[in-house]
Amino acid sequence: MSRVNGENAPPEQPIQGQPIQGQPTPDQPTAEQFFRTMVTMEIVEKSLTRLSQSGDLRGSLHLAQGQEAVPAGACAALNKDDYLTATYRGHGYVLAKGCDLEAVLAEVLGRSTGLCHGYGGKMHLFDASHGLLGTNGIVAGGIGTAAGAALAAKIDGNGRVALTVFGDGAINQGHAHECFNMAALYKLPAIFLCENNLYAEMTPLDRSHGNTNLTERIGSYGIATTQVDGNDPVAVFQTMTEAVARARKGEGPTFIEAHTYRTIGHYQADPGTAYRTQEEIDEWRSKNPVARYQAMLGDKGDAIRAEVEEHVESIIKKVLSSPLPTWDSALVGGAK
Amino acid sequence: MSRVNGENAPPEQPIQGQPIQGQPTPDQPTAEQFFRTMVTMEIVEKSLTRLSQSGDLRGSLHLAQGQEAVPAGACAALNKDDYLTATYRGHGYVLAKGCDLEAVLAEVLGRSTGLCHGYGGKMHLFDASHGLLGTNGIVAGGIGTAAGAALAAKIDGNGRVALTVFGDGAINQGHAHECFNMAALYKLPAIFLCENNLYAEMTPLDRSHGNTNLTERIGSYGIATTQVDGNDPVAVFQTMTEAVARARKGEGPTFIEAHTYRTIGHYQADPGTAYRTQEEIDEWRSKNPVARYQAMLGDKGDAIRAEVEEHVESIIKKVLSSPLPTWDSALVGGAK
Amino acid sequence: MSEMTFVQACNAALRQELDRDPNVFLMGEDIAHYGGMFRVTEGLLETYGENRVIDTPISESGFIGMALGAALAGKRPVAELMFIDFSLVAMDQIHNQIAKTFGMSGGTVHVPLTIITQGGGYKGAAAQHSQMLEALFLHVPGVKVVAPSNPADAKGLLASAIRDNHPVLFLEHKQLLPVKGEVPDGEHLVPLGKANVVRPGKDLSLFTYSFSVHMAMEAADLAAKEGIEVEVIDLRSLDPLDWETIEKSVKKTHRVLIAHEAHARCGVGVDLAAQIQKRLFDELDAPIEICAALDFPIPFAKVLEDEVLPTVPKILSAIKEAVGGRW
Amino acid sequence: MSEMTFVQACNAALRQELDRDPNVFLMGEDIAHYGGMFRVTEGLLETYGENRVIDTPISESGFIGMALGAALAGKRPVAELMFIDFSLVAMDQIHNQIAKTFGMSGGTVHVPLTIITQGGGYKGAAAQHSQMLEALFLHVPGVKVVAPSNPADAKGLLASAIRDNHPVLFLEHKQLLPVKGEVPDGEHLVPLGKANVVRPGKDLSLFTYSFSVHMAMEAADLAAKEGIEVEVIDLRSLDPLDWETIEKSVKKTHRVLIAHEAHARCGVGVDLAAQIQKRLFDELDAPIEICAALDFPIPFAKVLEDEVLPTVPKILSAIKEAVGGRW
Ligand SMILES: Cc1ncc(C[n+]2csc(CCOP(=O)(O)OP(=O)(O)O)c2C)c(N)n1
Ligand SMILES: Cc1ncc(C[n+]2csc(CCOP(=O)(O)OP(=O)(O)O)c2C)c(N)n1
Ligand SMILES: [Mg+2]
Ligand SMILES: [Mg+2]
Repeated sequence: MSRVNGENAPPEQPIQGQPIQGQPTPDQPTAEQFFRTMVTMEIVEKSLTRLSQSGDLRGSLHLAQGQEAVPAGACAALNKDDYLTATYRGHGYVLAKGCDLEAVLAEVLGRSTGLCHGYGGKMHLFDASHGLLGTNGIVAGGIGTAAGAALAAKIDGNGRVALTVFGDGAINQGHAHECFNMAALYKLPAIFLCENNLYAEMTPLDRSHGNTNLTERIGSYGIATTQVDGNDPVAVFQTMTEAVARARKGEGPTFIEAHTYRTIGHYQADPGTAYRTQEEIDEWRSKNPVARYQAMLGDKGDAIRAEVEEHVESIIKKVLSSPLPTWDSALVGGAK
Repeated sequence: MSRVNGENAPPEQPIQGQPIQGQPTPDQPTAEQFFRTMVTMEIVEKSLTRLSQSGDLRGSLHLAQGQEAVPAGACAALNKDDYLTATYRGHGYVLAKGCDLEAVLAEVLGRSTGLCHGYGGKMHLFDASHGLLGTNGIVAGGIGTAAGAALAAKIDGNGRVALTVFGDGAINQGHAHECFNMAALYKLPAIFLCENNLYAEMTPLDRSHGNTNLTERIGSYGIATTQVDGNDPVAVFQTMTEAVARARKGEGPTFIEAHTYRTIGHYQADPGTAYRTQEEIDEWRSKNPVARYQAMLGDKGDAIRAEVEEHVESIIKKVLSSPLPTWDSALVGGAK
Repeated sequence: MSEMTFVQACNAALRQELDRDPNVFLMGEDIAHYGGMFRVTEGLLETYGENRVIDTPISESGFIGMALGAALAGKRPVAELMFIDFSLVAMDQIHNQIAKTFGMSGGTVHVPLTIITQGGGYKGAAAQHSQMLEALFLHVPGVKVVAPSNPADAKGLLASAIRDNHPVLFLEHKQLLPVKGEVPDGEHLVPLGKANVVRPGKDLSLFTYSFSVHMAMEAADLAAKEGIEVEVIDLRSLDPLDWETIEKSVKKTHRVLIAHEAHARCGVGVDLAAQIQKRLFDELDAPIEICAALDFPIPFAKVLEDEVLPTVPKILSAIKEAVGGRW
Repeated sequence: MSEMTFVQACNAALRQELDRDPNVFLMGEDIAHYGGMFRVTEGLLETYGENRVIDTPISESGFIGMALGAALAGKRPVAELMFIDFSLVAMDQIHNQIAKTFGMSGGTVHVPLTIITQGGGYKGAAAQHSQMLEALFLHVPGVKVVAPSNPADAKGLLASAIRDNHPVLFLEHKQLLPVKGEVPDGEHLVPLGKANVVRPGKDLSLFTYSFSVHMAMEAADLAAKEGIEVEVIDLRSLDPLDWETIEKSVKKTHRVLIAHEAHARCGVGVDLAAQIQKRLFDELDAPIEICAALDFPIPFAKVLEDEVLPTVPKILSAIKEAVGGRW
């Protein structure tokens, strides 16, 4: 079964929370699941790049190539009604959380059939039916939202957890720290997932952090912490599963630092090479989780990729021919 | 020589940076110096309380009784041209930094002869000639200012340091964390002095901090940290002296956690008893540094207190008869 | 009807809504165990427990952001900002997150969230504790704003704010907190977007809100002694505005004064003035006057504060200016 | 004169001032090693070194606060906020600290500090990356605001901003950054508070600034084809305002339109309109029109963004509305 909604995974069926036998070398079905999720992200992102170049897609585009294992592993540990907030780079999370691929792409491409009817756009994806409480254009801006959803879950005792994902650079926003502290104080069922990809835009970790050991910093809040190979979806899944269990048991928040790397630039106009050595990029390219899983899966991998490619292509075609948004003046002043 | 400007200490003469032979039981001159500074604060605060009750003083009044040893010890380690930012509770720092007692009281009482000609008031004291870059009404609001002054000192290589003081509650403002990180990153000559008096307004530490070990939290930034008995001016002075030396040598910032207690309420309308036990208050009253030093000094202590009382009283009289401020419309729009 | 203070009326509204809807909960600094710096939440922890009345650290950006998340997760949070001046440390969460979520989501997501705060001067609280910042909330769309002038309206508007499906800023004034008035017992709601003609008059429409209503009434009394009949309109709600009442009054008096305590530039006064001259140009017999704070940080000393903030004499002068000359 | 882009003109101004005054230094995200997200600081690290061109973490509240401290310690910091939308995470430092220090200190302490930032829409950057928030800076007094529309003014105003002894917000527009124009070589200063009549006309005064100047000029050209002679005035400086130029124009045309991209309520349009009707009531032959963004978060899709933001056709309609009827 696909971890990303598509024709193989009816949207009605929650795709999270399935038991996956995680292990360093995953068994065949697990590997296929993760690969399918990750390759969907990769293909979607490559399509978006093409659509950005052709002018079909407006505005800046922040891609996550090389980082696919984190959302794939992380969201697999969540239920459909668990909460999620992510960033401008969070398309992968949105897909892995189970949001409808067509609705996501329609939003990214500014169509009326989009998740937010074209009002939100790439950076502002909301889907309450999948617990998606927003991707965000403000660094660290969604951390409070997730902490608040976790607070609601705690008050209501409904066992839900809230995941928020952000980058290494977000650790330098004061807002994040206020939320870390409150999550620890209230023992919230919140999971703070930091994708440490070594750079915030074009600035490397050691030029923006006095102490580059982020886990040590956040651990000081009295939050459980753990580090994980962010290029290994199974490892991410296992780590997340433990964090989710801790949260559901009322034992409070977890901070997870996932080490990963974006093999492309910060956004579509950045080749990503001015501030990083080719060696570094190449080294991380060799750790690319999508390619690694495809190789691991052999022919089956190639087949899945071909299948997903076709699927995404067909959805994009559909989206490009779907209607442009219409202005709804009743929204002004919150009349609705 | 007085550590507080007054008739015994001509304002021209810097009163900071004097060598003080600090030791657990200080020698007589050292003890007298600290006592004079501390008792001045106490007497000034008691006078202000009286003036608040009589209606001569407007607005809220945040006093620091019981905490006098921190400013006394801390400012003694600074030079006149070192920088300082403090809080609404920072009158003691302003005095210990050497600002003119009359000008300070005139500001607090809203007179034209005040440091800011009556525009600033109690919470907003500025005195560039003593490196005082503002007391502040916003919790943690002055931390960036001090860090920025430290940055200026570092850029100019002039050997100055910047001290900023704030409470335990301020650790929960995101702004503080952004500054801690940048101070560590840039190795700024900044000293972050946290007066941990166990409460932020009426909320105790363990109801607002996930981890009540503040030093551990800030240490995670890669900042040198140290804890000190905030009721012992000599200990504070020694700790500060080390921090100042570190800063002047270019070795970066220090976080100092001074353990202390305000034996009065959060502000004039708070008796301070609703949220604290009488035992706790009594225990800390017994550690009051002003009383302890007065006892240590015996007759000499009584004499100093009497002298300071008379001095403060005379200044207040003078201030109360000095002119009210005049509106200067040329200030509007920053025309000046 | 019972006589109670503005604070007690707010407290009554909170109880009313906490009783009514189990999803309503409160958060803020010193609001639970201490009962609130201004006693608005007194006794609520005892009645409703720690899950519904929550003390927060001094982390406005954090807890206001959390209120958003809780609202999106189905709750109706009421977050107290002790002073509106402190909204500035939470401004990204308010302007970029809370205010925009409904619009960014294309109307698919609602944010039923109330921010209670207080502002205002005349108490020597100086530049960082005396501001009226409602204009900032009006400029960035997405948060409704109400600013009642009396206990009954406080109860009714706060309850309506909590029931609204959009974010609402409920703005108290520190001078109003101890003011007493008659307040309806039992369920009491004042709809958002309804102004109140608190003094009828034929010579001038004086639009105002919050504490300034009281100064305006004093000034109107003084003007009446000189034969000027001022109609004083308590706007109560700044977003949405009650255009029906505003237009009706201007069509009657043909002269307008707006009095408020916030700074003048890009404030509510210029906002209303520009809209009125556009809608009712031909009805106006004279320029619209605005009596607002000078554009200068609010000073500490009383003599200086009175130079910057509106006062009864200043409003009276503005009344005379507005009715004098031209028609 | 040399032809250069807006960005290059800003860069030239920074070089001019870095050369002139050793106390000038720059700080911001990705401004040093990378040369700035929009290339405004390109090459400056190489020329002036790490002590004068400083990369910061993503800590706007922190580094804007540090700019204040550095200014108080004798420097002239220029801090870049990558997008004006991010000013909201630093709003306490801007409004409560930077803007108030001069006033709170009774004029004893100056804050020579410049914030460079860019805003604006029409690029599909959506609600959190398209705002024009200058009105927030005007409402809370203490920060001057300039918003140039062309490279020459950018160079001259940025240099003046840096030399000013008070905080100045220098607002670029993302649509203007690549725009080219002739820029004076050598020292070039445009004083703060001077507007510019960029198109003379007798039928209507159209006040505008920043990128909207270009849309206003297009609309004015179209209006001219229908026989309406619009005088377009580029305000350039929003605080201080150039009342001499504003009044002169209104006295000539007797009709006013203000066009800007920011939201309408409590924006610069209503501010100017209210002040103009007060100062020049008898000169006005018709209501003052305002063409501004709808009060709704800026949507992503182009068709929706064009509904919310001003466009040339909308400005043209407003021109016709302003000159039609009544006198
Ligand atoms: C408050 C704020 N400041 C600055 C930016 C501009 N910005 C967008 S992404 C980014 C870098 C974030 O780095 P990191 O958190 O490491 O996440 P990554 O992009 O590497 O995934 C910056 C500075 C922003 N969006 N919000
Ligand atoms: C941003 C902000 N939030 C809230 C307040 C209200 N307030 C004033 S003092 C204070 C408590 C501060 O506690 P702490 O930092 O421990 O310092 P202390 O007063 O104990 O010296 C609070 C919450 C404020 N001034 N600023
Ligand atoms: Mg990163
Ligand atoms: Mg404290």
